[in-house]
Amino acid sequence: MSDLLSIEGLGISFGGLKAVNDVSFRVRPGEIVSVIGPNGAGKTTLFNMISGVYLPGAGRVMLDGADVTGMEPHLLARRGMSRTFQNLQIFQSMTVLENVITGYHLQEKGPVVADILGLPSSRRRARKAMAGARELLERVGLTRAAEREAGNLSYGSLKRLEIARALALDPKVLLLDEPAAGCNAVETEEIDHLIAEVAASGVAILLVEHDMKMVMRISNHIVVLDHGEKIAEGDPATVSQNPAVIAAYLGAENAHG
Amino acid sequence: MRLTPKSATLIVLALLVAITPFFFPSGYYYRVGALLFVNGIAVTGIVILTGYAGQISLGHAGFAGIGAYACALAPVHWGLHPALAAVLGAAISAVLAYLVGRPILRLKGYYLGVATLGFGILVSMVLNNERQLTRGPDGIEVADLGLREVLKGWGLNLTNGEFWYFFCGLCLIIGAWLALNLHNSPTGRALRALHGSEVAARTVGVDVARFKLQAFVISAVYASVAGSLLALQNKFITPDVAGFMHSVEMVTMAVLGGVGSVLGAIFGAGILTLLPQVLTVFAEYEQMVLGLVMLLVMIFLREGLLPSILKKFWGKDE
Amino acid sequence: MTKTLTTTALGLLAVLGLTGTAVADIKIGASIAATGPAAFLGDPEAKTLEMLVEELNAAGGINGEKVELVLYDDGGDPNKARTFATRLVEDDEVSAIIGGSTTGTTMSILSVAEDAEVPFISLAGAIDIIDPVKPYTFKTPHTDRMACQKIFEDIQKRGLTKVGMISGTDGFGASMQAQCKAVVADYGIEIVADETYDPKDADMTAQLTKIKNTEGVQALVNPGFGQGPSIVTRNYKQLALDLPFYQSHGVASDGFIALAGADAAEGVRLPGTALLVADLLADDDAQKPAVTAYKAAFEAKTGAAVSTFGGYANDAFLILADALRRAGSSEPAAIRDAIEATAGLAGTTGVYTFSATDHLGLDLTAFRMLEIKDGKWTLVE
Amino acid sequence: MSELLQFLFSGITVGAVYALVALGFTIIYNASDVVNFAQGEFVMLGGMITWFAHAQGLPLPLAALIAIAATAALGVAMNKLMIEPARGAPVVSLIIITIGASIFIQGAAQLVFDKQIHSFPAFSGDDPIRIGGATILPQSLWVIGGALVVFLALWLFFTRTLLGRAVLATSNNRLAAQLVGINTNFVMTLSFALSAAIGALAGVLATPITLTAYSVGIGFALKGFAGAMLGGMGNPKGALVGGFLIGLFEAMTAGYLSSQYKDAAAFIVILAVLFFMPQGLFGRKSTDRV
Repeated sequence: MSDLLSIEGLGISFGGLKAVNDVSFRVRPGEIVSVIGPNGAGKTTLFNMISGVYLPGAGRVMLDGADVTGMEPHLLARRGMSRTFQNLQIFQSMTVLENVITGYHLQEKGPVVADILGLPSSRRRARKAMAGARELLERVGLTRAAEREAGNLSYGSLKRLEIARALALDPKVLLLDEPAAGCNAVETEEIDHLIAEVAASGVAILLVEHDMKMVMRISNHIVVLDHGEKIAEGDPATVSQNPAVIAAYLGAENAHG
Repeated sequence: MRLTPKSATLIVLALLVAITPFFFPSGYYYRVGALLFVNGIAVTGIVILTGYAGQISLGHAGFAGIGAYACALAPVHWGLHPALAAVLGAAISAVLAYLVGRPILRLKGYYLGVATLGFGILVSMVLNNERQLTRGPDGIEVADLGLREVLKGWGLNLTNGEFWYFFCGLCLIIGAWLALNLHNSPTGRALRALHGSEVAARTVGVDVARFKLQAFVISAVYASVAGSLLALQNKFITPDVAGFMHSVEMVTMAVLGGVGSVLGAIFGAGILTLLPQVLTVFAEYEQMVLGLVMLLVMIFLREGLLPSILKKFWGKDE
Repeated sequence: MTKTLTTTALGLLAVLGLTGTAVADIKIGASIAATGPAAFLGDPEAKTLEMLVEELNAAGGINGEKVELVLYDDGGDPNKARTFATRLVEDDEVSAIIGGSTTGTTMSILSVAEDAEVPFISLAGAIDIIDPVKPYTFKTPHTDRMACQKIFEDIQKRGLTKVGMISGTDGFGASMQAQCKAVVADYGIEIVADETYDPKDADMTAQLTKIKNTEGVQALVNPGFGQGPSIVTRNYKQLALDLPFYQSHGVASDGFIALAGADAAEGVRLPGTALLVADLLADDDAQKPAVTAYKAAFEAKTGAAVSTFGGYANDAFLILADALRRAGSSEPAAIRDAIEATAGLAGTTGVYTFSATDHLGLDLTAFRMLEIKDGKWTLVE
Repeated sequence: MSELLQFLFSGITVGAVYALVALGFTIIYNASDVVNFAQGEFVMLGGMITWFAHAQGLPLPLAALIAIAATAALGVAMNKLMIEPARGAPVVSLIIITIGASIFIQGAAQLVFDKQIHSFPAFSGDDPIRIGGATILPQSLWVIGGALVVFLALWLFFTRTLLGRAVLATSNNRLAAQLVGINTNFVMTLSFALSAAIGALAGVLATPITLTAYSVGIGFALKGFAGAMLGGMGNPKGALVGGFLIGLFEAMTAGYLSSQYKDAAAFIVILAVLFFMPQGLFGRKSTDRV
């Protein structure tokens, strides 16, 4: 089976309202799949279900052939799923470097007693994680900010920091929720390259993004949501011609055509 | 070489313990110093729970009560050496914290507050009501630690006040050292991460429930040790040690000084230990002034006294 | 960082130092629960001591030396009490200590005073304070065991054998509850119901209903202090319990009658001191002068009614002043010896005669069984 | 049977006091997300000021009115001087601020008044009313009635008046409320005044039963807090039910199990409820917004 991530009939309701209904699609290694749709279409809710933040009301999430539906996020992380957030979830009072080191949590964690006593084994684990984190900061261009408190960074830098932290897990599947939102053109392009590079290394990438140019440029496959339902699916060219998609976007808002 | 916060903290504490006695006009200051150090140990535990992991406890005095009464009861009932009794108290506190923490740490904010509050009240109620065991609200004598006599045998002749000052000082330095080790360790980062964003911590693989529990257990051990030291030093203990006001006092000390850092919290413990002694000059205004100090610091120096002072002297960075 | 901390520490030390440097001829220390849950004990105690020192100095002091009172408010917290006791001994270098409004604070002060060999007169009830006798520790209130004995004596006289008890869970109530259970058998009496309440409770009808429905219960005893006993008394009337009802010396003040209501308190008996019935004392009563003098002075000074607790402080001070006069020195050891030699000293609580084996100096006769009639204290013959 | 009835009476009398305190907690929490641990001091002030004014010769109703008004004014001052400047502070800091306020008010009360225990006459006499072999004091009916009336008034206020809905809107989303033109500062001021007044009213109604002293506040605050949390913080219905439940648990435990552990029973029930319903009985469910 070559699908890394497979979503089968996923759905959830909040207070009787169907936020997401019967959505299915799959992501293969090295593939970039984008989920698009107007505001309130249920994209972030879908992400939250896949990443275990919400418990799905219906359907299954298959990760690398195993049913991981409703599994706790930290267990999904162990199985190679990693994500970023639409409204940043940065560890504000930690340094930039520490934020990324935390991404190595699964590799660096060890017996708490060793940590408290400051045993060499604990320091060795931490040192290894730090080395990896510095490399990642280099890769996203945040080396100079390494020792700064993360809360003081600009929005665009924080977006990149979140990606670096997500990459620290060395994921098989990476979920990116609007990675380019609030970034200028140069930053968007950098993120573009980064995503492509990561995908090229064999990671399956699921992307939610409002910047249509970016989506069209880097996606292999696009899933379109409207009012929680999947209304279209296909490669960028097909989807952009789809009348239902155009109608959904025109109906909801013109800005992102 | 640039001083890391860890070595800076330890140096400050070591100097404080070693140098200030030269300025003590009388033996009473050793007593106040020893109290300060005991409170410092308790608040270091609060730093781990609240400062690192961002969890609230309004019932930690319950663990102090367990540590204190272990020292009172175990030597009498099982003939345990008081030092071993303190260890036993810490172990019981840890086990209890584990059992209690598992269900209640799922709660957030004020709900966690009321749950921990309930736990603390239950402990203090048992200490008050089980007269046959604890001798009830009037309190119970605690055996002598006996270490002072051992030191005397080695030619180190300390008064009771001096002994407890230096002993508690040493314990505090060790406690601070452990907490600082934790801060920059993988576990410490996981705790601070779940404090910053629980959902993000989970997605990077942090088993949030487990780490919260670890922080709760560790901080319970700190509180228990502080309770033991208090009981051994006073040679007498009452259930007040487990009371709600003592829980509040612990949290207040830590937050007032700056719960984000070990030194800040110990600074807060110092202020609130010294304040009642200084405030005796205010006589009947004492309580009002105490309330006012708490209010003003929390409103105007939100991060706590020490971080605010440091910021003023060193500018924005560190 | 180091600099800031040391400066702060030194600054605080300076402030601490300032408070302890006043000079006086004779220094007397006190650690009292002037605030906190035991404030209604400590408040009159503190006021009494302040008043007496003022009076004494106005009258020329002791053997021509002025007396200075160093008074700390320990809030009823034993840990604070220990710190203040240390401060009194080490820093203020007092000649003697009065205080410990509660048994918990007393036990804390006790060990400091004994270690430092400074005479200490406690104002708390528990028998453990002076039994076994410790060389430097004395106390003025009756023990709670004596209160139980006095009550059971009276119940026995009435020919009753089965009592229900409802006690506060505070130190006072719990300790007296235990003492009562220890001595009850000596009087051929059985405790058939044993209930408790939290001192902050607002309603005790549930406990009293249980006692009411206990088979054979013939009398009710309520060890406790503070607001609890007043509420118990009101609930007793609400439930129309109609049993002989005994309160303890913990509520021996006019305030109790006012709070419980004269109606509800009618017929309540308790072991009290001469202080509450100053007007009813025979003219030849040994305590009469001490009682009337204290009552007049306290009520003139504070405008509040006297309470037994203020009386304990009064007696402690009288004993200490008397000992200082006889000792002719402010050396702690000399004062201790003089206190132990106190004989026939009439206070508000009783006539004190200490000895090497008795550091309470009172016997059961010092207690008087009082009964509330028409909102007033009367003596039971 | 009459025994059970007596326990019930005892439970709802005490429970009504807790419910009134819990309602006070709820109002402030709704407007500001602050759990005000000084809520108990409002109860104390209601009792103490009424006693004081009454002892100065004022008629009881006037004394009570003065007490409620003065306490409400204090509530407003608290909001302006402490809560507003501290907006956005973390939960622990807010807890300490309100506990600091509570200590300050106690300290002031013991200076202005005294440290003795006080009371004033019950409104409708002290003759117990007999029902089915059990008795209840007329003042208990005042307290129970007070709790129900306050709850009803709050319910009408929150559901039927524009102002009440503005308060609810502010609690749901402060920013959005501001955007639609609600004066959120006024809402906060109003909430503190209202909450303090309800606290004082509790003190006025309960003092003839519970007695009062400068230090009684913290006890009321803890029980009221527990009641509010049991019911689900922020929900007036929860506060009412939670308060009454805690009173009933205490009375039933004292009556049927052990009076020593009746407070324990209340807290064990709270722990159990929170275990299964982390938001209390009627609390709003919150989901992580990410």
